[in-house]
Amino acid sequence: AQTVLAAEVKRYVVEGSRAAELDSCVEPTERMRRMHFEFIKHQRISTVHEGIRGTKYSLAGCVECHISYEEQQPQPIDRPDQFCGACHAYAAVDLNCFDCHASVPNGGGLDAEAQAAHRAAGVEKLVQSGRNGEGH
Amino acid sequence: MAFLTNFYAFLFYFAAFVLVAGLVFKLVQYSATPAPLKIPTTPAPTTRTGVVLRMMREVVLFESLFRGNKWTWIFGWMFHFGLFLVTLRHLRYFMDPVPFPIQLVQPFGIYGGLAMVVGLAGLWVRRFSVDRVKYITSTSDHLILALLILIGCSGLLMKFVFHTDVVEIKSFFLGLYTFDLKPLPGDPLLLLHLFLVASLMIIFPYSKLLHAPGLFFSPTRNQVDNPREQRHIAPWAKKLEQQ
Amino acid sequence: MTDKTDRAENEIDSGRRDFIGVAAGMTAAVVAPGVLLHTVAAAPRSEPVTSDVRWGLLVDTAKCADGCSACVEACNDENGLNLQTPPEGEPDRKWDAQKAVWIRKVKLQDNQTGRVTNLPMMCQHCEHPPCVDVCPTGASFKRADGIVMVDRHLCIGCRYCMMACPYKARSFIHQDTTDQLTSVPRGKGCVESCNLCVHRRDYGEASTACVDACAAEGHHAIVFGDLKDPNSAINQKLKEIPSRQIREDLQLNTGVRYSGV
Amino acid sequence: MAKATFEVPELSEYTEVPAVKPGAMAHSSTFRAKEEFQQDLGFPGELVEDWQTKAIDKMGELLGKYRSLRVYMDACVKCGSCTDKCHYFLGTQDPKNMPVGRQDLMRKVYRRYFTLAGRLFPKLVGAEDFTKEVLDDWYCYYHQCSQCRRCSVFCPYGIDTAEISMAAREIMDSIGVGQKYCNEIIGKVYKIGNNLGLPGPALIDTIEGLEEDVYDETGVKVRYPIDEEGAEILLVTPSADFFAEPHVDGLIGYGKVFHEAGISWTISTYASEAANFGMFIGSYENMRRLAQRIREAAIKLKVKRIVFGECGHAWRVAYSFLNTLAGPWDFLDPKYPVPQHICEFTHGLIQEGKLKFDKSENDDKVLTYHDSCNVARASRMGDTPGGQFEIPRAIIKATCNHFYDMDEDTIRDRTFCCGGGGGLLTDDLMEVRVKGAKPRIDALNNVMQEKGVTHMAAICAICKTQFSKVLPYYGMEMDQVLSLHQLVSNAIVLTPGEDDDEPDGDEDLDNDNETDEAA
Amino acid sequence: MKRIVYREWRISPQRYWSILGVLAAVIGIGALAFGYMEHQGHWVTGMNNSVVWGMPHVFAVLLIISASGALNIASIGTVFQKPIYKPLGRLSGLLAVAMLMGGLLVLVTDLGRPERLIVAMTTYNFSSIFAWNIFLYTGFMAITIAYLWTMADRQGGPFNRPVGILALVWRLALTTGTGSIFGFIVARQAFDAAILGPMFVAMSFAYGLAVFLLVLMFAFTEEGRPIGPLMFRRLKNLLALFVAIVLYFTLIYHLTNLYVEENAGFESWLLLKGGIYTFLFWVGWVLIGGLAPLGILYHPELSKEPRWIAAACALVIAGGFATMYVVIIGSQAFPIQMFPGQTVLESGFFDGIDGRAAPYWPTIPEVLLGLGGVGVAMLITAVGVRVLQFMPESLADNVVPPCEETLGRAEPESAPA
Ligand code: HEC
Ligand code: HEC
Ligand code: HEC
Ligand code: HEM
Ligand code: HEM
Ligand code: SF4
Ligand code: SF4
Ligand code: SF4
Ligand code: SF4
Ligand code: SF4
Ligand code: SF4
Repeated sequence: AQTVLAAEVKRYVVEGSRAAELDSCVEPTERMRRMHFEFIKHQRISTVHEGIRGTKYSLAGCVECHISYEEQQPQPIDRPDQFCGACHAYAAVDLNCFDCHASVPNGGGLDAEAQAAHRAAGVEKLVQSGRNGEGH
Repeated sequence: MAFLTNFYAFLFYFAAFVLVAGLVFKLVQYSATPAPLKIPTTPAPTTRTGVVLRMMREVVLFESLFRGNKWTWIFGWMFHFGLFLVTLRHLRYFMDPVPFPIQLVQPFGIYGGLAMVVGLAGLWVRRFSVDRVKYITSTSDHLILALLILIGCSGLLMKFVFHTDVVEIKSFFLGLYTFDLKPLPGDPLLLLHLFLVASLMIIFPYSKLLHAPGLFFSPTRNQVDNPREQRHIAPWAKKLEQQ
Repeated sequence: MTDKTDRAENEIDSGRRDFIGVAAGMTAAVVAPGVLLHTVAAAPRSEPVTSDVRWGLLVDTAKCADGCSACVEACNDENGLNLQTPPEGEPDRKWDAQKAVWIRKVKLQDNQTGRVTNLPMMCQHCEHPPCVDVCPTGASFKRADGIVMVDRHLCIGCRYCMMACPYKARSFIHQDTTDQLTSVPRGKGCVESCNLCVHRRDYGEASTACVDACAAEGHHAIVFGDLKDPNSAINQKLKEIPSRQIREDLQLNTGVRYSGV
Repeated sequence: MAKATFEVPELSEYTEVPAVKPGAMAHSSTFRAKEEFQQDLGFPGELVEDWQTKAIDKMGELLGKYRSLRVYMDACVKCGSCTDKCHYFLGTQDPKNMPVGRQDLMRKVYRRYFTLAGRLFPKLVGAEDFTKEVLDDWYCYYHQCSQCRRCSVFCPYGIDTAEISMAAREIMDSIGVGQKYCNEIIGKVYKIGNNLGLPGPALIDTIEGLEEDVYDETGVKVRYPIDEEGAEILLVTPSADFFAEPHVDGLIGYGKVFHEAGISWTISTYASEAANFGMFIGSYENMRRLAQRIREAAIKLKVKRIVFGECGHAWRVAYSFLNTLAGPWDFLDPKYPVPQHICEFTHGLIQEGKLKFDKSENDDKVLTYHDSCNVARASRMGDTPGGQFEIPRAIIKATCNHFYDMDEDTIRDRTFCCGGGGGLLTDDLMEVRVKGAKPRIDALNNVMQEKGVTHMAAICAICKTQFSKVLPYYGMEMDQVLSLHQLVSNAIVLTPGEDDDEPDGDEDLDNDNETDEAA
Repeated sequence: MKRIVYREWRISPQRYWSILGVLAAVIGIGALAFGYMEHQGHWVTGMNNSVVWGMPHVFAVLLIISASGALNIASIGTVFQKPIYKPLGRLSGLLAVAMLMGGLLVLVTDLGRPERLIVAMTTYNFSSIFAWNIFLYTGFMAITIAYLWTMADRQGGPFNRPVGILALVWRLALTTGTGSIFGFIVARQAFDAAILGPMFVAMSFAYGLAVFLLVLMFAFTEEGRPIGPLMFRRLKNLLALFVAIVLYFTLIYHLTNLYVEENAGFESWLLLKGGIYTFLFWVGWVLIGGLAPLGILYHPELSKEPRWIAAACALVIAGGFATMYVVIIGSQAFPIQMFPGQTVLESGFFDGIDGRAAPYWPTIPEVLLGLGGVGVAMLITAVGVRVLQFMPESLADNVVPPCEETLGRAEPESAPA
């Protein structure tokens, strides 16, 4: 069931995120709206069990691209006014991934992965993220 | 697309009107009809609170049905409880913001949906396999079961196989409140689901689905057993007295 | 909840960490340039891991220094365990028993000779891991390359694996987590343990955080490598010095070996 | 065994649910009321001309007057829970004797004329025109319902087929199709005062004879007063109690209880009938007219309390409707509920310790108890729900040593009807009555086999008559059914009055008739 | 033979609803405790990374093995064809289902991520005893319900014995399985013993029967149904037998442990130096749960008094609780021996420095959670006996089927009740 998103449909891509400047998600947008959770579910299995890090549906990748900034600070993506959070609040779907996953990009090591995803999606790497948590 | 959206918008306005007007009419009719005699099925509670409790047991647990037929009870209760959960889950399409309790029970709606379909299937099988029930079953009974099963199955397929855009659906329905037509996703399953739901709404006030409000008006269940203590007399019967 | 203040604090916190992070990074760059080189060269894995390799560690207790805990700190740092804070109002003693620990420093004394041994203990990456045997959902699993870890999307938090592990290698996360690292997601209600720095494996880095740290301290007490590759550093070392598995009697064929105990 | 023109069902250990056999009882229609009986009650004498329209109009009127009917026509979902609950279905296999089958006879007409779906798509929803065939079906099957309400216990909405068969009978009466048995009897009450048509003098005669019999037997002068003004209690009892066996033994028992209580009482020749067949034909007006007689008698005799004798549906009308139909009862003593059941009265005395029993008098019997349907499911005794089950059992246990209940699923509110209620106690419905009694007799037979039960006590005139008649068909004795107060009568230890010749035993009881108060 | 009449529990509504009210309150408090633990995380419990299973597991395991034991009564009736136990079969089945539900609920609510229960029910690791137990438990539930059906429904008669045998086998497997959850843990010395399986079976008989007896006596006295002295004697003898067997297994268990040299450390710790665990072992397990009830049950006079029998049952249950505490928690608290012949001087992780036990002190929420499970079990039982015909109308000696063992002997004191 593929349909094109009509213009009046409510959008969640947040101002100031990298996604806001691009035309398409890693898949056609209306497909993402319907299927994103399937994609990342498969991704997580192959990552955790098989060690595959380089595919485009990486959760860290989603966060990278969809994160928005306020005064240079990335805003947790599951917050009710942010990309994932807003839509999930609207649809009343529990989003507990970020109980464990970082809700702001902070993984230096994962930049490479993000790059791979971006390459696959045909986008340039625009955001530089700092690695937190070191040096305690 | 625009045609579909307009068609469904109209359909739902119409269905909602029929449902509400029909139900209001029936409720008014029921409450306007007097119950001239005390006919609770005894042993019955002797106080109002007792009656409320009895009614709750009937509505929530289907107590009488439990005593009557265990198999029907199991399937019937599964279906209704499932339906109830599904309804709660569906509320998220119609409210914004979604109240916290609904958010909480929302995921259970999926199990509700499964239970509902299994229950309905059980009830339907019984309509063929038990000769007594077969005898009393009319075409409309089959049709209603079919309708509900189809609604359930199309919903479950959307949930598990052919995902649809929930967010768009929600804005469509929220838009209906303010006569602000938002596009509806064109997924065939969704359109089927919605069409059947509209049909259900339309037939509700004209069919045996009236059992839901009916139960609350059933004198054998909602009367207090206190005829010796309190005189109970209907207006039309009072007129006889004045003759 | 106290969302607002929390977030404010976190911002300050993460700002501070940013700063420290950079500083630490610089120190690391100065101290151990070789380590970083590996990172730069790495590419993320795109093929499933295979059983052609089996990762393992060898601890030479003779080199492990009394009073040193660099490996523990490095692990904490690598995996964000140092971001754990006791829940409000929790007494320290209880927190000590409840906080997550992936690697710990143990100091032993022989009952007969009185000889003191120091060693780090972590998940032994058993070949026949009891934790995997008992896990009801299959969340505990052994990757093809020998790493035993928990798929925390499946883990229900029953803690049976912790019961079963003879090395007490696992920890349960007893409280909410915040500020996780992107590379190491972790959260309340699941079990975790040393995973041989699995993200490093998948990005093709040469060794683990603890090994690097020990080397950086100049002790070189731990060696990391492929147990199946006869030429790997670990195999060379295994040939060189006598070593054994802890609780060899259980025949778990651990991937972590010790010499000198 | 009694001779039968039909096949008497085999008794089985448990009543199994039979397969349906459509039309099995279609041949069994009760006799029509003749013109004269119809007119006594204000109904047309024969089928009126445009009966169809009239019937539909009447139906419309009733739908507007009775919420029960209105809701029950709509609410049934055909769940089937009631299908195996009616004793007539269990005994006859006729699916139109399944409660929902019976309701559907009316429901299909209702759907056709009163619902949108039925008007538009009659086939789809099983709607049908009100044709002569349908009317015949109505007459046949609405007179195979004893209005016992067993179906309503198990229906998830409490749909009470009794309400529907009452309404159907009223509609039929209104177009001139009445039942002979009921309508004739109601006429008798209007004319003579009771169902059996015993005129006042005959009644007085019988009662006097009774008094003598009791004196002869016990040596104690137990009084059976009639039409005594100023008595404390008016006893209203089914007229069968005045002479028929085993009913009359019950009446003897009431008298002994009153005697021991030391409370004055009386029977009225005017209201000499507890039964109210107006209920059976669903006619509020007739039911009211019959009930008013009791009010008039109570006023005339200046009594303070009203007590009803053993009769099932009579107790339903008395307990549930009397206040509505003939109230308010503000001229009676407010200390007592109006009316009281004789069992409540006796039980009260037992609890107060005012009655002495010699249980061994009943040692020749092993008892079980039949909960009469109208008492069990349509009324109450005492002040807690379920008193109607406990009080009679408590009386039996106080008067007998050997008592066993029948199978749990066939007693209390799940009790099976005797098969003769609701105006079916007529010989022209013998087949229905015998077959309909099967579930009850199965259960009785079961306790007879397992516990050695010999007798079954009942507190309903119809039950007692029905069983006396039907038991022989199943190879049992007609005298195996007893009045509850017969047991009381047997076991009670009477206190002799001053003018009795053989004072025996117990002097310690207070004989002062005026001061004693029983509650 | 006389037909046994089963009847719904018909105590007065006030009484019934107040019992339900109390149970609902207990369950409600348990639910609150669950919510609290869930929201806060397990740090609010006493459980930690050394003692990973705490109070909830003590409750849960006790409930589960009692469930299996409770069904024993039904088995004796049908499988071993002792007719005197037949009238008790239904109640025993109900109790088994109820306690199993209660126990499982506690286990589930204690999970770190209970919302993933569905994962546990759809993803299995078949080498895990725990996963097998999920099947064992659901199977037990299904079989017991089928068993109840064969006992209650007329058409079920012919299947009664086959299903009964299946239930018996399944039940033994279940208890053994529960025992094996511990028994297969090579890591912990206390557990690594084959005898744990049969010992659990014996315990389940004793605790299950004790609970059964208490429930039976309570329900019967509440409604004034009679239990004859003969029946009492049979049941209390059975209980005494089971208690004795438990004691016997306890002895064997510790003797074998002492015999195996490497376990000597654990034994001397538990029997002498284990503090609370030593205390609970001697006072709870041995004295309260074993010797004291045996004393009562074999006492010529006391053992005829229902009150004393009830007291003995309560003691057995209390002792069972202590036993579970010792078995489950004691053996976790005892440090794992990783380095034989060495003493741990320092460790970052409670590795038993100088052989010290790991800390554990239960907190209120976990106890309440456990009690909630007991509440659930009792609630199911209470509702069950109220709405369905589980209990015989009377267990007076002249009603229950004669028992072949007492047939020969004259029974003068068993006059009709
Ligand atoms: C390359 C950057 C990029 C990555 C990586 C990315 N997205 Fe997107 N995503 C976008 C862009 C751009 C859009 C908006 C497209 C549009 O406006 O039609 C979008 C839109 C979406 C939408 C639709 C939102 C809306 O309001 O219609 C969803 C849902 C979504 N992304 C989820 C994800 C998920 C889940 C992932 C991780 C697997 C992910 N995205 C990764 C760039 C990205
Ligand atoms: C366009 C709105 C939208 C956006 C934006 C969005 N989601 Fe979703 N998401 C949904 C809806 C709607 C569902 C539920 C679909 C269903 O249940 O059928 C869902 C379901 C999910 C699920 C499955 C949850 C479950 O319990 O079944 C996950 C995981 C998920 N989303 C992750 C994300 C992440 C991560 C992001 C941000 C990167 C995101 N989503 C952004 C709308 C959105
Ligand atoms: C209890 C903690 C936890 C929760 C909750 C959780 N994850 Fe994960 N997730 C992890 C861990 C741990 C990894 C493994 C990371 C690694 O191996 O380096 C992971 C890895 C992943 C990966 C692969 C890594 C990446 O960044 O792409 C994906 C995709 C993923 N999870 C998706 C999800 C989604 C979707 C949800 C929510 C439905 C979720 N996770 C919830 C702990 C969690
Ligand atoms: C107060 C709310 C309700 C109560 C108490 C109630 C109760 C019942 C009961 C007791 C039955 C009979 C048992 C069975 O066959 O399942 C029944 C049947 C049924 N109910 Fe409901 N119900 C309610 C609401 C609804 C609603 C809202 C719907 C429809 C959307 C519905 C649809 C049905 C259907 C279709 C059947 C017939 C099933 C069959 O054909 O066998 N009910 N209901
Ligand atoms: C206008 C009203 C309705 C709308 C807009 C609607 C819409 C939907 C949608 C979008 C889904 C898919 C959910 C998902 O993908 O997560 C769904 C599922 C479902 N629907 Fe409906 N529906 C409506 C009414 C009903 C009614 C009245 C019933 C039952 C009688 C019903 C039964 C179901 C079931 C059983 C499911 C599958 C389980 C679930 O996801 O909840 N729906 N519905
Ligand atoms: S860093 Fe090396 S020397 Fe220091 S404790 Fe760890 S293993 Fe021992
Ligand atoms: S050391 Fe423990 S956690 Fe690690 S693999 Fe072995 S058993 Fe599992
Ligand atoms: S806690 Fe998690 S990993 Fe450990 S056994 Fe349970 S489910 Fe498996
Ligand atoms: S290998 Fe990595 S995870 Fe394991 S102990 Fe060392 S640093 Fe920690
Ligand atoms: S009221 Fe009695 S006789 Fe009439 S249908 Fe119902 S069960 Fe049958
Ligand atoms: S039980 Fe009630 S709803 Fe069900 S078929 Fe009978 S009358 Fe209809």
